[in-house]
Amino acid sequence: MTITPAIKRDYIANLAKDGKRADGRKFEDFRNIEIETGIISKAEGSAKVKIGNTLVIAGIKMDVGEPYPDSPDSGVMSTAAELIPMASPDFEAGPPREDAIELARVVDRGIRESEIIEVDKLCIEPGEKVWIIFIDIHILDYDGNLFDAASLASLAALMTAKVPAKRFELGEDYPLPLKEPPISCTSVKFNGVTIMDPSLDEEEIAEARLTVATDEKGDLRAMQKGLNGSFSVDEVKKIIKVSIDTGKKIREQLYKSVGK
Amino acid sequence: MTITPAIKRDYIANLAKDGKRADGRKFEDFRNIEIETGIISKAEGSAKVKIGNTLVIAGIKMDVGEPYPDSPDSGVMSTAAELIPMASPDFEAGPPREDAIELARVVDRGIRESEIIEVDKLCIEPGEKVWIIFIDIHILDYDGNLFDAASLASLAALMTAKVPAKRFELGEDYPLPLKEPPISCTSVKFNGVTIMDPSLDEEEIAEARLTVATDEKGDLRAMQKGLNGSFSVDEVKKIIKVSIDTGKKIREQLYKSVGK
Amino acid sequence: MTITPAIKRDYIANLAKDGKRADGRKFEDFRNIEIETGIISKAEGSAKVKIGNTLVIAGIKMDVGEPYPDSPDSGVMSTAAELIPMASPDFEAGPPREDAIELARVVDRGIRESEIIEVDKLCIEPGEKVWIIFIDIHILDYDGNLFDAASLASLAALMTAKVPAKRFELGEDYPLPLKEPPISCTSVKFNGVTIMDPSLDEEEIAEARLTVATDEKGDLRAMQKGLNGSFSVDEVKKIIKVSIDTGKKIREQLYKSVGK
Amino acid sequence: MKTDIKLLENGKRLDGRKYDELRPIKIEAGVLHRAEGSCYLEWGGNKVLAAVYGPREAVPRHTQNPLRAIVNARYNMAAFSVDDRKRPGPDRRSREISKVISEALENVIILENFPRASIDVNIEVIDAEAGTRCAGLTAAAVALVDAGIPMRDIPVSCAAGKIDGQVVIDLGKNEDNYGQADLPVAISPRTGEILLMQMDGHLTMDEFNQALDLAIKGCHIISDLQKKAIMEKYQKITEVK
Amino acid sequence: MKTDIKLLENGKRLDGRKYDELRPIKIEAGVLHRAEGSCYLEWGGNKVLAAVYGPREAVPRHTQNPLRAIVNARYNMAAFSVDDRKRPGPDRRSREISKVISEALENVIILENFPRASIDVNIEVIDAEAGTRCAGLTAAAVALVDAGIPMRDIPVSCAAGKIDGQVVIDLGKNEDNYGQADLPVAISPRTGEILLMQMDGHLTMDEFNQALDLAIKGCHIISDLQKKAIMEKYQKITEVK
Amino acid sequence: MKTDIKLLENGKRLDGRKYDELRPIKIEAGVLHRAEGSCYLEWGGNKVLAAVYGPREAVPRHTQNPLRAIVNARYNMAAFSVDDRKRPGPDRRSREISKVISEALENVIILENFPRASIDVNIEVIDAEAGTRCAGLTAAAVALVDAGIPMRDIPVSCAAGKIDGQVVIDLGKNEDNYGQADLPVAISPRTGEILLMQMDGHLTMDEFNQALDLAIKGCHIISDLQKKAIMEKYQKITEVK
Repeated sequence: MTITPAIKRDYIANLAKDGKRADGRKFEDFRNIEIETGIISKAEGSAKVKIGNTLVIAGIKMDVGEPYPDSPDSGVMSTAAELIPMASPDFEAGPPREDAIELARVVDRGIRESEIIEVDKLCIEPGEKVWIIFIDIHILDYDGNLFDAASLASLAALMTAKVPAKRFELGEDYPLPLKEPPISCTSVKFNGVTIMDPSLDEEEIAEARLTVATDEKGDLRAMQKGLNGSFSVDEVKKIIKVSIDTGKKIREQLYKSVGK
Repeated sequence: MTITPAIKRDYIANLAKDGKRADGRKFEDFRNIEIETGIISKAEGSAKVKIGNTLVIAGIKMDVGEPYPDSPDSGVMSTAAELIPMASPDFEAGPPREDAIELARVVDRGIRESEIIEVDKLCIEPGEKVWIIFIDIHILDYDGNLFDAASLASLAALMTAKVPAKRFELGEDYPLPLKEPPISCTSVKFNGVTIMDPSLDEEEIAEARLTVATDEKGDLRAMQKGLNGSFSVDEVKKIIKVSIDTGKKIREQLYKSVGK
Repeated sequence: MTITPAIKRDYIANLAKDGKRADGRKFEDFRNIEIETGIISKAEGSAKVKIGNTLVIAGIKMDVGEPYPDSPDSGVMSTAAELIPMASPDFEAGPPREDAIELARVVDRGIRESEIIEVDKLCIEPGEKVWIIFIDIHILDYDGNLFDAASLASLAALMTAKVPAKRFELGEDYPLPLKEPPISCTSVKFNGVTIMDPSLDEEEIAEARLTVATDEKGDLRAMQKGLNGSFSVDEVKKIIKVSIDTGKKIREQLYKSVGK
Repeated sequence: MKTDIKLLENGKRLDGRKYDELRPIKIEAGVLHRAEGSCYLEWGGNKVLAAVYGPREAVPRHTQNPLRAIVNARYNMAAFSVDDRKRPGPDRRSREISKVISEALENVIILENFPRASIDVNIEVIDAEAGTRCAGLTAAAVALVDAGIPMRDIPVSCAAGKIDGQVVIDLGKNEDNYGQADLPVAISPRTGEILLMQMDGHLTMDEFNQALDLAIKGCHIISDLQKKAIMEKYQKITEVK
Repeated sequence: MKTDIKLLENGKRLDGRKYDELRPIKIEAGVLHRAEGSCYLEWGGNKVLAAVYGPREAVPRHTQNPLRAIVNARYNMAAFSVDDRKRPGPDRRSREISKVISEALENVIILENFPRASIDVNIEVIDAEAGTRCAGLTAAAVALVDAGIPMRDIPVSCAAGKIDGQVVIDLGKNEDNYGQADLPVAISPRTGEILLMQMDGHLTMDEFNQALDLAIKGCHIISDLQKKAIMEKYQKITEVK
Repeated sequence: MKTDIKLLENGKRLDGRKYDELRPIKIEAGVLHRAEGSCYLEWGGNKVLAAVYGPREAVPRHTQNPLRAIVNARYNMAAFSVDDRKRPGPDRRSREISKVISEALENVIILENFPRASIDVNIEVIDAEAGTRCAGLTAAAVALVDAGIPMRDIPVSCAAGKIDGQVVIDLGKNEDNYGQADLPVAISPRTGEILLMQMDGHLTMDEFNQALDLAIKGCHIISDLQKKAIMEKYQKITEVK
């Protein structure tokens, strides 16, 4: 149970009163984002995403396996996230804890429920053989806002992934069939202000968190509120609006970096 | 390691010297028993059993699966018991501990070894497909004598269970084929007296425990001695006799509550 | 984290200065070795090995199972070692710790990589059915040098094991097909001296450990250096030489005890 | 989510409900003997028990917060509560739900009163049919009141969603499986502040606004049922006295 | 239990024993170097080792009892001790057996002498053929004496059962698999008090009385073997001196 | 190890290397923000990150050594770093490698300076292609220097092996799979002392002597690359100032 030093809390809160953030950003600004793909030769797809100092790698592996009985014609996906001790002095080795589970589930639902992967095109033999997609997210350096970094890295890895048909003697490799991806933007609230893309210092004093995934048309595709603070309805709507706008910019950068 | 307050021990022991129990029962009396069946719509069979304030729910789920190689024509059963933290301030979440394991194994053996379930009638395709029966016992409120409550709830759930043949496209649902069930009665010993159906307070000062399951004819079908105290041969025989008599009354109530 | 009493360290180190060991052995001497085979009736092969007071039992069980996809014509082997609390006041029950894992892996590699078991002769039906060999090592009494005791017990158990073809209705039982086994010899270093076959007292003050497995021709078949001390190149070469010589003697005893 | 099934016919839902109609809800406080507070709740086909222990010393000790209490909600589905038997023990889904419910409850409990303590909230789903997290949180809130835990407000939860292009309240089982969006929400009814919010599926901004309105409307209706259940428990106690 | 197999022929059992005849038993005390007390026991086809450590400080600390010692018996079957290899590590069966053996041993050990301590009793079954819990408890008792643990009595265990309608002592493997009842018992031989008792199968009251008599009779025979083994160990030590 | 594949042709290896030629190696120090010291290393097709935290109080407390620090190296392969996805979490192989790397690092770190502390070294293999333990240890050593941990020397690791009857340095992937022997070694370059050594396969004494010479020669070459990487990091810092 870490207790954030009162002095840090006061410093950041005082800055916020004047509309400022410790690293000079405006409330609705993201930090600099870097996206690099194709970095793991063994993976079917991979991406490294930096948001400020936060560094995340996502790797896609594919295998041939059985479909679920209730969807015999669909490929299967599974998402795992590890908060490995490399990334932070506070992360411990061992089975994933609540934070890592929430992270993996939010990224997983963001991909699954928005149906980015066209799982119906990943059937090899109905009821018998389908493609299994493993999305593994490695947090390597933790400086806040893992939700957006992990989501973005997963998307970039998926968008550059090749189905390894050749390795399984199923014809030529081909790009993973994908639809247009929603972009996830996370805001936090403290002392009455809401800011986008929190740094670690800002996360540590955050009272409430809201992650909003929106698509190209500005529609909502997923949301997750976190922490024990609350939001008013107006705050939620304001955050959604900023998330739609920011999502557009990030989508452009994502498309550029994957060569679309 | 809980240490029972000496004052409670003395109070109960002194009462016992005068042939009395804290709740007014005689030594060989059970508390009031309530049996309610068909309480879980998702389960193939279910029952809620109250013995005094002890509350247990048992649910039966069935599935189609493979038989064991050494009994290719028989259905398979498995029993699990969870001492969930809801039931007592002393129960912890996590994998089952020795107490829960002993409880589940005693209930399981009571059903398995007395061959209540006619497993040979649960074969669908010899060596390939048989019915799998899961008995799950949830302890919801713990005020002593879990062995009898869990056993009785399991029996009532089994006796009202339907084989879900329709869901698996194997014809119409039909009642689970059962033989006559043995009834489990538990006694404990402290300060030289033996009492039936211990309350939690009595369990906490108990030195030895004996669970006896008997059938309609008054034959023995299962026994389990527990705790680090001892019984004389005469004490064992006396407990068996009372268990046969009490078992008859409980069997009547059980039959009535399941509509037989 | 056990701290060896300084007095024991000094005593053993002082003896070593004079070229002596606490039990009268020379630096390159093994303790007395006893090998007994066929001790477990339920096992396909078994052996009890004593090195001084260290006592190890190895048992071989075989089953029919699927081969690995990348070697469809080969039997499969797996090695497990348990440092059970029976053997030492310092061993705890529970999942294997680093020491047990290293022990099992070194024994496993010693058998696997030197290809003692002719796995290509253990295929029943290519790609479908092969023999699975389980080597289970039980440490019963721990007085130092588990690596060599475990390795020797495994070899003796393998060399007397029968493939249980009859139990699986696959014809008559026959001896497990084996090649010539390398013999493992372990040395440790402390205060500048290196000694063979350390007792527990010697292990507790050891700075570095080297296990060397050699074959009949005096070739190297496996090595494992352990502990946080270091060896010079010359020390390594000297240990190898002694291990080759000692290995020959142990091999003779092993062959005699398994009736070859 | 697939839409093979027609979920709306003449403006009526499969179970005959209108778009803004809740499933039947029944709440009873103080149903267990050992727990310090408890609640039994039926909501459509859902049956949920909640039990509260604490405040008591948090264990293991490294989880203690020297300035306030922590809330450990533990959401668990009984093995027999679903069509295909669930393996006993926590899975990733239940651990996520436990986390978001714990966070929502922490918002209203006066945590500062109990440094180093834990307040343990056990939620058992014994029969499940869509919306168990809303049911669980709603039951937990009543159990907390029953346990006498000091709170700023009694939180309450309800979901809205989208089926066949229509925004509706409180999805039933088929609506959850074959609908287009689900939006579970929990609020503090006194302030209207949002304590829990998750969303899956696809909603336009307009649809989201409608859905959020509906969910909050549902919360207020259920809030009255919570208070009624608590009153009934107190009345019983008073009568007994 | 199925009875496909004829277990009795002309009053003789499959292995030629009479109804009240034990399988051959061999007991040796003090067989291990590291353990503070140990015992090796063969009983028919069973081979069992028991080793005792303690009294020593109980860990983890929350298991300590400030008024007396606790007994941790750990019954374990080696992977290779049975026909089909057993996965290493404790399963539900071995944990239940560990519990009932611990409880039986606690009855006779003078626990009050060692507050906060644990006495750890490790039982390894290296070859198994029906009746391992009786063999394990009997070996553990000898190991406790060998370790010098103060006890009121040396507990001892034996089973009786029913095969082909006949009550017999000490079931062998086929008798256990295809018989009609099994009744393992442990007693304190000095007082005749029952320390462990379990029963599976089907016995009339008359049969139970016979079976209990037989099992107790067996206990007394084995008790003599235990004492002989302990004497032999002491004699060896005296001779060495 | 099987030799279905021709690994040597006209004295050249599959990837064109000579018998004593290393794969390309690239080392960068100080690549991570949070860690106290870090290193990124590419070695042939291997990509490895190492990060150091500490010295800090060792947890759990029973692992503390009152006289010196302990080193916890944790070698981990990412699920996507190998052809067939690896299940996340430690397996027996990674735990053994973690152990031998921890022991090698303990040799050179001035442990006596930090009683009761742990120095945690996290090694993540994100792309794997034979020789990851050598790559991991070599990267860890640079990360330790970057973290300012006082050391007697900078350890370094390299393997040699045998393919098609020829002793060669630094086995590549096919050479590792189809070769005849592998000998990973780590040394303290200042003294030449051997800190880590493992061997699998088949080597005559002569071949072993050659292989050990080659591996040590490789260590010295890589040691220079380590020092260069550290210098570059310091220069950058100096330039920034």
